[in-house]
Amino acid sequence: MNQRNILAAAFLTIVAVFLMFSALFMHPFGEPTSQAMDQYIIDNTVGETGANNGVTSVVFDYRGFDTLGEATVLFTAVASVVMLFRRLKK
Amino acid sequence: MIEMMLETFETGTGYWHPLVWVTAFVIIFLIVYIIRGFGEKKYKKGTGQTQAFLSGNKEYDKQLMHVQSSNLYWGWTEALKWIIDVLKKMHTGNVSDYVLWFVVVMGILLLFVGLM
Amino acid sequence: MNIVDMLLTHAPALTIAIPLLGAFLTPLISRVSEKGRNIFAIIIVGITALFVFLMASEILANGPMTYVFGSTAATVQQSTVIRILFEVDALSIFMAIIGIILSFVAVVYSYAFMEKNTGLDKYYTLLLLMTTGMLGMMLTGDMFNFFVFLEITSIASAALVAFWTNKAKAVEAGFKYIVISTIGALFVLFAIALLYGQYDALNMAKIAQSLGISGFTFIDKIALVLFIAALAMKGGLAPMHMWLPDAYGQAPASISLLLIGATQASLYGLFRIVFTVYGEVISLPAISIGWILVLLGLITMLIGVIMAIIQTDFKRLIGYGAVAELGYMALAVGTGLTIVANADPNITLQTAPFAMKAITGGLFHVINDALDIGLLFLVAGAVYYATKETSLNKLGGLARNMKYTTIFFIIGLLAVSGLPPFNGFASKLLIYESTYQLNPILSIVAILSSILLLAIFVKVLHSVFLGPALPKYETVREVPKSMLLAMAVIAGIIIVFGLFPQVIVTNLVEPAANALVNNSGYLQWLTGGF
Amino acid sequence: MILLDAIHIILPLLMIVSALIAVYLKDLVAATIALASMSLLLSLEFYILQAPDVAIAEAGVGAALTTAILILAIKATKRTEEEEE
Amino acid sequence: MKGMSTIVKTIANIGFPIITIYGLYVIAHGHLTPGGGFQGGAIVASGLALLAVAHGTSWVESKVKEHDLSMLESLGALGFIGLAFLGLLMGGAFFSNFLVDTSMLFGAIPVDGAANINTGGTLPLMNFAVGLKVIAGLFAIVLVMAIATNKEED
Amino acid sequence: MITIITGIIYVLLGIGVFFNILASIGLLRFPDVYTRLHAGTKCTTFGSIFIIGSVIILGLRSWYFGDVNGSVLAIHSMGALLAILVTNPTGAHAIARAAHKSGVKPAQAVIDTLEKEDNS
Amino acid sequence: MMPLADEYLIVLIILSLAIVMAMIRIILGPTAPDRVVGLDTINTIVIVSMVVFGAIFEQVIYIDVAIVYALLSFVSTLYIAKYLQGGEY
Amino acid sequence: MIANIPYLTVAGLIIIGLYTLLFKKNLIKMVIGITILQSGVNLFLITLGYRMGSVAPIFTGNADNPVMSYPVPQALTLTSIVIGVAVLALMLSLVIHIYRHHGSLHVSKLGGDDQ
Amino acid sequence: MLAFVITTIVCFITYLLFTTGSGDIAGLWSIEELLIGLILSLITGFISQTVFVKDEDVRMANPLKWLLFLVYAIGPFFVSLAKANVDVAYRVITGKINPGIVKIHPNLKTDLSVTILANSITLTPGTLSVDIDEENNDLYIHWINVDEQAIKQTPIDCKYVCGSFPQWIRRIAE
Repeated sequence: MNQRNILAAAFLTIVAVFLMFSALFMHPFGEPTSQAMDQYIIDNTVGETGANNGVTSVVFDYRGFDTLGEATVLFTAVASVVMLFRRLKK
Repeated sequence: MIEMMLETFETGTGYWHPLVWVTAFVIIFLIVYIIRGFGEKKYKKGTGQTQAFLSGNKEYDKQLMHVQSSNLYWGWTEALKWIIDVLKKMHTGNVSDYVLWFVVVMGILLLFVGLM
Repeated sequence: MNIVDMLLTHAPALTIAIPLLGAFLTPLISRVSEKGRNIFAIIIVGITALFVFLMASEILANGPMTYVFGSTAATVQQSTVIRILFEVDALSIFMAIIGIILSFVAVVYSYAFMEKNTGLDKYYTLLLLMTTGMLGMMLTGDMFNFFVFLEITSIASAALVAFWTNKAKAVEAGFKYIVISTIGALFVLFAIALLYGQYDALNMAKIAQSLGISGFTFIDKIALVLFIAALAMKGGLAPMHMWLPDAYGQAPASISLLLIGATQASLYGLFRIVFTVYGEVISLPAISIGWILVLLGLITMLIGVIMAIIQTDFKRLIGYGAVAELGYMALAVGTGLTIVANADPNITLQTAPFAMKAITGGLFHVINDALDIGLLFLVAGAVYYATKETSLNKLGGLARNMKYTTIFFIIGLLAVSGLPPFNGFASKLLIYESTYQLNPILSIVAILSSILLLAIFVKVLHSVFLGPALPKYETVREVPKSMLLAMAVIAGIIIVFGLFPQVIVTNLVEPAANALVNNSGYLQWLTGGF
Repeated sequence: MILLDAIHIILPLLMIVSALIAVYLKDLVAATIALASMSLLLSLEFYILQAPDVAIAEAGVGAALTTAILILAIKATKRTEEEEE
Repeated sequence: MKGMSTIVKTIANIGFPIITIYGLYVIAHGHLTPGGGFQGGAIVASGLALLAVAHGTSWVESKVKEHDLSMLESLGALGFIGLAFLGLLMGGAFFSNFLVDTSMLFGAIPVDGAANINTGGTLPLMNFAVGLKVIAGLFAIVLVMAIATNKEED
Repeated sequence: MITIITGIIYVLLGIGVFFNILASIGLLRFPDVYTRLHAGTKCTTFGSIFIIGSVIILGLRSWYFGDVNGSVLAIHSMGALLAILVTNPTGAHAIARAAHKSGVKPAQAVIDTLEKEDNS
Repeated sequence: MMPLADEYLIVLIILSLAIVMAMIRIILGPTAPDRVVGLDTINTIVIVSMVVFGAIFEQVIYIDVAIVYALLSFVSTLYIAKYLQGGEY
Repeated sequence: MIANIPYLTVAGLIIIGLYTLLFKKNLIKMVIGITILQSGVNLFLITLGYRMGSVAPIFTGNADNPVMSYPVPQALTLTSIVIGVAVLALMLSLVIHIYRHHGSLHVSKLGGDDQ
Repeated sequence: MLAFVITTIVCFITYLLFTTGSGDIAGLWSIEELLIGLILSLITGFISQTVFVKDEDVRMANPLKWLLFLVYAIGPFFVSLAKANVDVAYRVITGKINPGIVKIHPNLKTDLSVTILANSITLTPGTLSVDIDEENNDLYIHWINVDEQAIKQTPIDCKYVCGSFPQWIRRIAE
């Protein structure tokens, strides 16, 4: 147990305590307090997007741009992995 | 546009106008050039004047003459050795130490901000 | 609706969509022609730059633009924000201009710099993706979207840092960078989730409004701390800066240039969160967040310069220089935040002018840092291109054969160490004078580290360009024209900014600083509609 | 409802336990197996929390692909975690 | 040694079309049942990974090349962003669902929860584009890493 | 009718749970990989057949009473069951083979033909 | 909630005991194949639980998840088995 | 209602992930730690969207106006999962390269130049 | 071509099973569903025709064989499965085992039949297929309770290990 590990353990404990505390201060599990955005989507998803699945309508319609970002992340990862295992000599 | 370019740059307590500075520079350069012209007449190519000497001795080999960069500022590094050593020890290059610093900063900030 | 109006309306979306389209097309075009691909990348970045400048002229004239994705109908329904929207104000567009300049220079520079490597189609794809991510981080007005773009930038840049996989250190630097980025991004996501759980909103303006109504709860504090710690780590503030010299030092020079943009985008995120999202409540905690930023900035400057002075690797040294420069921004913006937040209620911005001056200086320094450090990196890349060597101990006497590179290096040196009449001086002068009003020690430290920066780069100048011509490097020739062109572009901008700082300060930086301090402008559309 | 609550308590505990196992085991293949079991339970937890979309994604990614990629990486490197420098 | 035992190969051969059709079902029904482009794509990619592990990488390499997969992935991504651009051109905003509530293909609006596979506007098309992209992308990752395990220092 | 079906479901559930628990106990009690595979594969498969079977009966019941969703429940559960039935033994075979190739000896074995042939 | 929900929930709680035991095998298992057996057992139990939960919530579309899991858990088992038996991929 | 146990689980998973990153010396173990951290964050997002007695936000047409869990966190989690697998693949390929260079996976092999 | 058609049909049937309850055709399907299912099945058939159908397995297209398979699965197979589980239960509780690995020669020709046999063996009393000899389709079986008489000859007789399974399977798959 050297100095570094003691330091790490101490600060990890601090962070842990704060995270646990923040869990206590959250709204009760299963009872979200505010609902403006989500309730709107639940009420309107069939009428506005024609999809039954609310999640899909969020993924591809209401927040479609995030999905483009997600697809881009995957594209980036594939390009990166292929690039890293490329042949180095011509 | 031109007028805007020539406006003075105010900083609150002082100001800064680069064109003035540039003008001053140009004037100084002119003076230096004129002074340089005085010595030009005595300079002759092809004589010993053009060869480099090191304290009167002949120049060494190029490789030997090269001052390596780690030798520069020797006095500075020697004087501040204690702090540089501490900092060097900090930069382990080990990624879990990097994460440790993150956790440390986060812990300190949590203590300061969270308890306020 | 004519075509220009339509393009202007859709400019925020197209700024992201066009480089993305380019990135998706690059593998296909690469099949056809190698040279065509390089030109294609340059054209794509050029078009994006056009859109950015178009947007800039519009925003500086008419105030913030918002763009709603997916619908022309109003997004605010029953006082909630449903869709993703881009909200581009003067600060965003200011950062976007920096990003697009860096990206353009990088892609022009790559044309000759990278030509001898394999895997270039992936290289250009990732470069365009990195540009996309950077611009997305700067333009978005949605928290989660910010996280997504943060991840795009991180993944693309980590892969590009490790581009030369035959160098062990490059791969290590890439690994460190991706680990750090992922942890930072995950904590950002966690903080976003905390805020989401509180207010059921993801839009920055909406969250800011809700925060103003509910006050500063414990969860909000935790989220703020997570944001600050994670984004400061991604923005390279000490003592979490250690990944930065590794990554900057090992990446190809054009990528180092873009990494500056990525780092500053994270820093922009930090400022945006602190000033805009938490703008309503930031003065509530007893210990000001501003002081935290000031302290981080001070440590960053000192550690950066002291570590830089003992480095022997060219690019790693510049990396530490970049760390020090980042400290200035944090210091200046933190000073501004401290003055703003701790002022008496009856002291407004007009009566506390140094806050505005400090923030102006900090933001002006953002663009100056990008240009100066970027130019130095390009010079380091040129030296590497010519000699295949980055160790300062082995280089020497290159000025004889590489005249233009030397001149560019001297310009960068003078600019980065804040000597008149280059641009670094203007912003640093603002920073010195405004921090002096908060506490004289701050400006003394800032001046001291400026001096040390000069010393550091003079050392580099001496050991790389001056001195006797080493026999090893007698056959070295000047680098190709496209690289010189890239350097010349940056050097030209530096000189213009240095000679006429007032132009840039009045037209770009002060609107940005106003947008940063005044979050009511950012929230305006929420109450007033579009 | 009390029984559903019980399951809401049991599953997180099992998840924590398997995460701890994944960290504790020195053999990397074993750690991967424990990670896969954590992913499995996480997927079940998503399912119980009424998120079947996410559960499918976690099943497809966590059960099959994450394990596959980790195993491939272990195959390309080495299996045991060395303690000494 | 190539691949695994005959039993595993046979089961993989039988299972692969089933997994594939199931993945496609998940993609096509993304807007009706749990699932969507990403989940279905991950399922199909896992099926391909199953074939790859059962038959060995070299067998897979003889059928499909990595750069073909890259190309497919680019095509999927282009399809996705192309739909977004179409939304800009026809619906007035980037990513707008321009097909919904038109009487075209996929254009109907479901009445009280009776949505069918032909409703949802652009959502099913986007599901397919993302699905293609995810299939190619995830399988390319697995394939490239599997090849990398075989190759020693070059 | 409904009580009979409920009774059947209780019985099936009982058998299923019994065998699943038995599988886990066997997993803990047996001495080596192969015998554990006996427990882990056969018993869980058998237990799953009964538990999922009860769900299928439930679905068929509601289909019988005119609910279309019942058919979906029954058929999809059947699909899951079939998938388990096909993949479980194959997975067990793969594990057993891998264990043998990686050098795990069957404990308390009276005879090991494969070992002999590998050595010869 | 469906008529037999409570009975099914009790069944699931008992099944979680089985998961605990399989997890003990994952901790103890002297060799990697033992652990894979434990993982396989957990797999099957989780699939069963998913089917049962789908019935409990009366959401028939949820069963899809169980099918996905049943088809795909096999893949990870095969990858581990192939690693253990050695040879190239 | 049940003492916020799921939130505590999230905190636990995040702490376990950080612990792994801080104390474990093996690169692949660190990657596993990051995966655990990621799982914790994903679980947190999902728990935020859960409502007692709700069903998934999918309209099946056989129940009138049921309570539904929130769709937005689920969409966010999907994105987060994809990002997770992308990052995982990139990290592991970098780890393979590090192993090829050093023949070891110990974290101290990533030494900086400053020593 | 035949392979393509068979694969497509199998996929289509699977798809139809998954989409029951979607519409009105035959009370279960809707027309759009059928169309999309057909297109997807064609795609799948095109992709997987080379792996799904081996030439020697084409005879499995006969529905009679499937009926036989069903009979086999419900009849002897299920009984053996039940016996197997009681057997394992007995061994779990008492802990009495007497294991060993033996070799059998079931004399089956195609891959499919060996696969069915091996999986049946794995699920039935006290046996677990460990390895396969790919040349002459011999199976190596881990037997939890080795019969002393059986191991006198190698390869041992199938009837000790798997009863009448090989005959059934030969009838089904060959």
